[in-house]
Amino acid sequence: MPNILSYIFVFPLFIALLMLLIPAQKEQIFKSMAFAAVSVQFVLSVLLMIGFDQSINPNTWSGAFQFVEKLDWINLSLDTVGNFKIQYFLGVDGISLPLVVLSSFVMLIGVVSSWNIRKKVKGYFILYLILSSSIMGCFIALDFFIFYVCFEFMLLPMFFLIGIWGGKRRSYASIKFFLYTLLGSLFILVVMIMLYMGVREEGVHTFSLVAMMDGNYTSDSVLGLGKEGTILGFSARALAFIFLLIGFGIKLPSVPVHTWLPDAHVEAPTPISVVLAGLLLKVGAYGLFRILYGIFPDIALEYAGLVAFFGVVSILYGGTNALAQKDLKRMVAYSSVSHMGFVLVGLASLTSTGFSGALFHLVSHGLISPALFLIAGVIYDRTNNRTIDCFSGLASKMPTYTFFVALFFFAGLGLPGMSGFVGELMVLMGAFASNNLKMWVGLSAIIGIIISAAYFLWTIQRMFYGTYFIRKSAWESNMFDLTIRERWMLIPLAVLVVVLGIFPRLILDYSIETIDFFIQHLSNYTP
Amino acid sequence: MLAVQILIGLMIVLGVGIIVFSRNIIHAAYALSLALLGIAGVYVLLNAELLAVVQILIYAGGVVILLAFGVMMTHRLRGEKVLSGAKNQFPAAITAIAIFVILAHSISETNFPGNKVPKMNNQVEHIGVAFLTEHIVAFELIAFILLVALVGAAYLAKLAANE
Amino acid sequence: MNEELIRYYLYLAAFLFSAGIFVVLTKRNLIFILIGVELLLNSANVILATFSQFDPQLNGQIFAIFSVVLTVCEVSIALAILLNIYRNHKVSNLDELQEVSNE
Amino acid sequence: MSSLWFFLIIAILPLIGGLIGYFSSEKKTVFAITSIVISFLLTMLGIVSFSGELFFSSEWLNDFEVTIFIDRTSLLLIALVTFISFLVQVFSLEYMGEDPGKNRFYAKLGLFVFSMIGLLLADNLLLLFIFWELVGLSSYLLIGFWYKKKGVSQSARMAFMVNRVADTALLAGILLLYAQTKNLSIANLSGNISFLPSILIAIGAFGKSAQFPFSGWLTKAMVGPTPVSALIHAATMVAAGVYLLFRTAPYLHPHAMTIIAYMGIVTAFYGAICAIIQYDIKKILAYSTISQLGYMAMGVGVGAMEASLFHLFTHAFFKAGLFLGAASIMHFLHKIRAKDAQDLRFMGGLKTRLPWTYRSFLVCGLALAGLPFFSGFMSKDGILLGSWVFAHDHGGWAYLIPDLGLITAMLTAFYVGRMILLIFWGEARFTNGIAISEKNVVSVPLALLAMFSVWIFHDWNPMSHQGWIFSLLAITKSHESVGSLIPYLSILLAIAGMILAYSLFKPGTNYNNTITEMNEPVSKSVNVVFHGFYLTHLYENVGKFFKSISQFSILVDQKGIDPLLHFSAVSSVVFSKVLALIDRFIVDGPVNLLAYLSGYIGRRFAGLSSRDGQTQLGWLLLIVTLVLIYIQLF
Amino acid sequence: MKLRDQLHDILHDLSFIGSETVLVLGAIVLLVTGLITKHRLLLKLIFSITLIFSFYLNIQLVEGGLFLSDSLFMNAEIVSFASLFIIAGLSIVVFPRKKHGAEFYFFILALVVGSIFMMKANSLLIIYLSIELVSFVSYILTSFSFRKEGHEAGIKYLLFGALSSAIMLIGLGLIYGITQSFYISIWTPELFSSLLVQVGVLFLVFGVFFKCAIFPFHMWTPATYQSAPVDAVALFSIVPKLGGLVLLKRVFLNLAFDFSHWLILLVLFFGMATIIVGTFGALRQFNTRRMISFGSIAHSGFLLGLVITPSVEYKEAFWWYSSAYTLMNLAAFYVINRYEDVSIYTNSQYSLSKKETLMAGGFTLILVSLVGIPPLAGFTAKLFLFTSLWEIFIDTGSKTSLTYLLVSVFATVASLFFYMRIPYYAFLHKNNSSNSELSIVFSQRSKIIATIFAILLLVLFFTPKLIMSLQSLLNNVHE
Repeated sequence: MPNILSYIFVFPLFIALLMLLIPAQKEQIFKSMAFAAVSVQFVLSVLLMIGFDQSINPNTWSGAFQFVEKLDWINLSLDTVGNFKIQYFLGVDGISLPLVVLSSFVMLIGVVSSWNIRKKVKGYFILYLILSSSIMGCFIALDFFIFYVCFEFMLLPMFFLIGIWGGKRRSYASIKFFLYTLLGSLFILVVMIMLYMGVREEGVHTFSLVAMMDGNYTSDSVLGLGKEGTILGFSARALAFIFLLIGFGIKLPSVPVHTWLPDAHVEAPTPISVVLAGLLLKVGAYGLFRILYGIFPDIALEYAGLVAFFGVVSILYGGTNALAQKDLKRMVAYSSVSHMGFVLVGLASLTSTGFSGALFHLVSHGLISPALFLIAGVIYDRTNNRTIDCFSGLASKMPTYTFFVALFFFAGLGLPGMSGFVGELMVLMGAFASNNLKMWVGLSAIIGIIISAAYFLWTIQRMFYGTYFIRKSAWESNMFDLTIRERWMLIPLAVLVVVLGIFPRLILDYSIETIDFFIQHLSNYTP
Repeated sequence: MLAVQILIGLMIVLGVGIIVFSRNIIHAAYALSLALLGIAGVYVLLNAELLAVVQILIYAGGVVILLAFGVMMTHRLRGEKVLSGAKNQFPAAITAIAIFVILAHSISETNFPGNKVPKMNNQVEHIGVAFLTEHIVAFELIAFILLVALVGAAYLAKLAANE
Repeated sequence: MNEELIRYYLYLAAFLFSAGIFVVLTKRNLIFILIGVELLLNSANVILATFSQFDPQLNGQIFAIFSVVLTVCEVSIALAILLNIYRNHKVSNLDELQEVSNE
Repeated sequence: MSSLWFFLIIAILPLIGGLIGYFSSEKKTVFAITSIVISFLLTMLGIVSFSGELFFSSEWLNDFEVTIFIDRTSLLLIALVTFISFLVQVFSLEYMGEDPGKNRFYAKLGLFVFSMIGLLLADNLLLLFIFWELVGLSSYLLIGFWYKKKGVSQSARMAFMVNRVADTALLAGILLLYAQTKNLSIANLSGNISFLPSILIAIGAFGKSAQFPFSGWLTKAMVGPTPVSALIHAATMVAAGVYLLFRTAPYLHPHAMTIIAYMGIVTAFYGAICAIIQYDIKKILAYSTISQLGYMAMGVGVGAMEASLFHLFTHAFFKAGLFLGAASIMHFLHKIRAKDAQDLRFMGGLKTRLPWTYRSFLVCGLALAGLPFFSGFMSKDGILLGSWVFAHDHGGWAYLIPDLGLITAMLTAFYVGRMILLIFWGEARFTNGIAISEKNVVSVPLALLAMFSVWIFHDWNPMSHQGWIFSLLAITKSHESVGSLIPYLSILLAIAGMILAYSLFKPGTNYNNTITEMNEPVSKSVNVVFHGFYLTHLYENVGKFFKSISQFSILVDQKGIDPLLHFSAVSSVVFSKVLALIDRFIVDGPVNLLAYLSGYIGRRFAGLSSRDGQTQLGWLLLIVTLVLIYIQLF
Repeated sequence: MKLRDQLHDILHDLSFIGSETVLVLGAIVLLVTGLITKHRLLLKLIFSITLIFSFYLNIQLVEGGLFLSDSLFMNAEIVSFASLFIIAGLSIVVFPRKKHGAEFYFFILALVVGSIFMMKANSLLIIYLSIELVSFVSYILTSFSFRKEGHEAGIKYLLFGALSSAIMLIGLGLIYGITQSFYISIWTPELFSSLLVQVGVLFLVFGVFFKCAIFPFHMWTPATYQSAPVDAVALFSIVPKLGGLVLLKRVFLNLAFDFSHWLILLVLFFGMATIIVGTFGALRQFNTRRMISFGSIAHSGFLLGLVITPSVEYKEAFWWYSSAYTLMNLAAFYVINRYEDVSIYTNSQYSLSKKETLMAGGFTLILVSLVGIPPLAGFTAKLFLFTSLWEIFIDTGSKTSLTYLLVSVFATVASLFFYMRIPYYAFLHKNNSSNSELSIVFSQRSKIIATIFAILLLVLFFTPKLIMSLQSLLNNVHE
């Protein structure tokens, strides 16, 4: 199917445009349309997965991508400076493909969980579909400009989705979210411009990520490899690396720039939390993969310890914070911080295993954390309350719910046999085996496993075991077990979590060739 | 010659001095006309007769009368003096003196090129031709500006009268 | 006239300029401030006229004439606005005007 | 390949059986039992038909293979696991008969058996770790089976957390090993593992096998259903640590081995001491298990791996028998609504009420006590002999190991005697209720387990410390040359212990006196022992320490933290509170400060524009003047 | 040459200023028509026809003759900007205007003419006259509102203007004195070695700063923008500002200073100060117009960075930013106008308009574009700005331009704080006030126009060629 990526990218947007024309009263239509749009997206991405050739063993980055679509989008002639050229350049490789499929899947779950949105349905689903397109755009863009545009444009729908459909302190949360991420993306913007000015393809400045990763620097670029000269005491490349680290670190999020996340999560409506945790964080991580490590491998080698340090701090700090939380959703949010720390550690290891592990961990977390937020949403739907202390002994009243909670909590704490374990394991294997990291990285990161067990189990103990108790008797009538819809959201996630935990190569096989090439590419820069 | 120069200088300094130190607006307006006349004298000394004439006609005759009208229209003149208070005198004085010193310093530091051209007999004709040739655009432009100012002033005054 | 004398004219202009600034900054009455503005503009005209001596084209003088005309326009507009203000607020001081319109 | 499937079926059948039972509408247990029987029979078939070793590998992750290795040892242990769990499941038909969550129980048991078999099959340390964790999970689930009961979930969590800490160490050890050798297959291990991974692996084993100081969780785990305790916390799962040590011992760093030996004997002694004065029947058995596991670990540490494995094997039978016996007793007392179903002080005279239970309990107890003609004697002797050899080789402090071992043997005999006397002899100290007879589902498993605690099933020679299991494993090893006195010494000590117990607790003694004396401990030291050296409180004290440090921050917080003295989590909770404060003030601080500053500057500049026009002009001119001055000067 | 020949040549050359002539004549016709009839549509028609005809002549233009080319300067860029001004002027008709139509449009035309002359000026005299023309029109228009504070703003504006023009006039005099010529095209760097003439140039630059609202000559902006009629403000914020910047650009090109010359550094410093003052000043504003006015001050600062460049290379970026800025400001002020029609003046009042999602949504897009977030034209503009600054840094190694870049980036972040305030109130803020039943309804027409503006901003992002091709079209006509 030619241009399949474009279809994936544009289709939800197209449906969103169609929705604009439909009067706002017909709420059911919007739900069905959104569901259809995301389903089509999902089917297309599955087709993409089927059509993907796992065996391609690239020699350069330009050879690594499949389903490439390349058109000149903007080609301005700027007299003496040359051409200002932006390409419509899409493609997937082993790193982005799993994330593409993941995001279409999570978006689908998100639509289902949006089913009981009552307020301003039209606006909600239009924004949701725009969000879907822009997330997808981030994963498939091979032109930095398109990536950046999608990266930025996620903010607006997210801002409104949190700000209008969110909880009590929603406006605070949405603004905090917006400011933090905008700050981050401006750092990225600066580097983007530096790169654009420094990289040429066929004699023209280009935003092409592929050219950037292949290192086609012009001779006068300050970003060229091994350039002398410093800005503020750093070489230009190191500075760019740090800027990108901050930019994507905010999105990831990594301690100490994580504070937007708990607030945003707590105030966001359930489906948006699902998308936020499942996908938005992945976009930050994907940026680290594709841009930070793809373009600056030499600095990545140099600064591996720094990245690992932030990773370890995120793991431990996020974990201990999760332990102290009283709000279920907030706890899950902090656990996300902790989990994303593993991604940083995996990247910092600069080994094939570590990279695969980080990628796998992204996919796995992309399945587990939406489920955890759905779980928090279930109790919130019934009682408008998520405080852990308000509930006890729910297992006797809601056995199916408890089953899923236990399943996903154990997945979250990295129990073998579930996908969470594989990611953490591979990351740790990478960290221990890496030549670039000292042993303390692995030893400290592994403590995160203990902490995650502590907060998940403690939560189970407090909320689900013991004698049945709820804080307000008024909730009693709502304390029914999972509905059919809720079950059908959780079951696919549960199945995938278990299947991927047992057969991780279902994902890993797609990415291994790309990652091997990546590592081999990295090793060229070893001093 | 020197005496004339000194006289003119004194006129200006006196006029400006009154403006600066007086609180009475009417006095200031008269002092202004004094200073303007002095400046017209300077123009004569600088071989710019036409300018001097314009200065006297328009400024001394026009602007000052306009100002006087302004005073009369905006104040009840009968019986009381039209006084204006002053504020920020000290900082303003510092600023003014500083600017004077700086300008004077730059002037004294600069060497002025060229030679003085001899006085022209047909100055008015020359200027008239220049208006219509070299400065035709400016000439047209100022005509339009006059129109704009006229319409504007009239319209605003009319608005004021209507309300 | 020798070269040195030029400087004195320029000093005169500088004097007018500073005096104008002082007036503009200190006086409360709007008409008084306008008088200060006149001083400022005259100082510029003096400069133009001074330099005009060196110019066979007499451009400086021409410029000064234009400038004088513009000054008139400016004053007339200012007075029109002033009139408006006076009609509306019965004040002619800038301070009072600010107080009035802040209410 | 087909043989691989054969073993996979053995492993997965119990799980499938349990799950079918769980999802079937009528809560049937027959599936679970049937599947485990098939599994057992298949294993026996395997033992009979296989003689060599089997090795399978599969690429699980890219460039990373997981391997399965099957030899006689693993097959034998699988047979043990399936057999005992079969007996336990049968027993549970009665014991759990009226529980509404019966099918859930069987499903969890199925999960456990599956994981345990997986653990035994695994060769790759990582695969082993995976099942290791799953075993821990099923233990957690089963301990927390009666989740509504107070304190149960807490105990379950504590058990899991202690295990998790140790497991993490194990994982770290495995990963370090991988980083150093790029090999995780035990079968392919060679040479010495360096110290750090060795000790980390050992810590992992300590956690699972409840070695001091991780032993606290095992006593807590006793809140689970007693058949579960029999299967998991006595016979099989806790032995997994020993199994791991057995497998890896030849490659471990010598220092690590020495540490294992010392820790083992400390644990053994500790368990025995604590067991002496307990009243709770399950607690006694739990401490006794700890003590026996200490023996096993010590055995590995001193190099008598085979003896340890043998002890593991024999211990599984008699300890399962004891636990099931205890379960039977408790079930009985529960049925007749006695005051407390677990307290020795409210038992007595059960000999006649529960004859089959008594008989089996006696046999298993004597095996535990290490009297000749019972299995326990044979295997324990092997370990003691090994330790003697070890001490002989090392000299000095190493003699502490066999010495303490022998003392422990005496203590063991003493508490066994005490337990049996208090439970079965004398007169009943409970209010008599309806007489209930033992059912076959109870007595048959008990009898079977007791039967396997007799010497004859292990070796013809009652004094031998090498069962035919050794020949089955094709191991020949002998310590006969030295320390031949050891068996006799241990017999003597055991008998002495028994006599001591009889003299203190013989029927007709004033139980009340003894009991009261024990009930209100005369001295603090007794109390310490009674509470297992406060091991479970240790963590709480650590937490309190942290809490006192952070009192200040709590005061700041003004909210006051509930006295949530949960395990070591407390320290973390307090710590996290502090972190949360840091989060609010330090991390968010700059952002807020920035917002405030920008607001302040904004006010200033807005003020500049809204103030009076002439002042603004003044500012403007001031700036112009400054610029001019700048020009003049530079 | 004989006078007669000269006059003949001049007559011939008049086609050179055909478009301006048309504007002036149209203005006069409009004024006269206004005396006869108050028919709004007719007035708008004349206004539009004048502008369209002028536009036509503007792009049809041929190279100027000898005489005029002394006083006026012309290149493709200036023609493009003139077209932009004309278009901006033309778009004023979408603003509703009930009273004083004829005079108002007359002054608008005068403003456009003045700005075009300002850009084209080659002679110091024309610079002065055109700036004064623009200033006079602005003073008048500021008082043209029917609010009382308009007069105050007008008189203050006038005072600032008078002071600035006096300063500039002195500067012009000094320059004239040293160079002995009016024409900036003959400037050479050597002429500017002496101190006095440097002061002169500085004063000239200050005079232009006043028109562009650049620190420290920005102080008149908020009051003026707040009280002048919105349609006038929309034009104030665009036409004179851009005209002044184009002029400034030419001045600096002719000066041909080295990039590290102190004057350039000083101007860049003022540019940064402008950005900072504009951004931080806006943070505390609760009146929407004042807020936007501070925002536009910051935008002047951004634009100034593109003007003061060592070479012509960055004119595309400047052109793009200007066009986008024009569109954004027109759009923003149009929407503000619509809101003010229903009495929303302060930011917090936007919470009253919860029902009008389309209008508020459109406004949000426009504001977001002003911040510079994709996918809106404002982002592309910022992108060009940052790119150019970076390129300058690479080319010259000037730390100042790097600082400028950083200041711009951070100001962009900070600008979010205030621009997003309106969407915050319009969408997120809970409306606690008692008059929540006050329902706001916008006419279909204003909704459509606002939507068109927002869509244009989107379209320009996706097809930035559009603006460039407009310019190249104009260029082609000339060549």
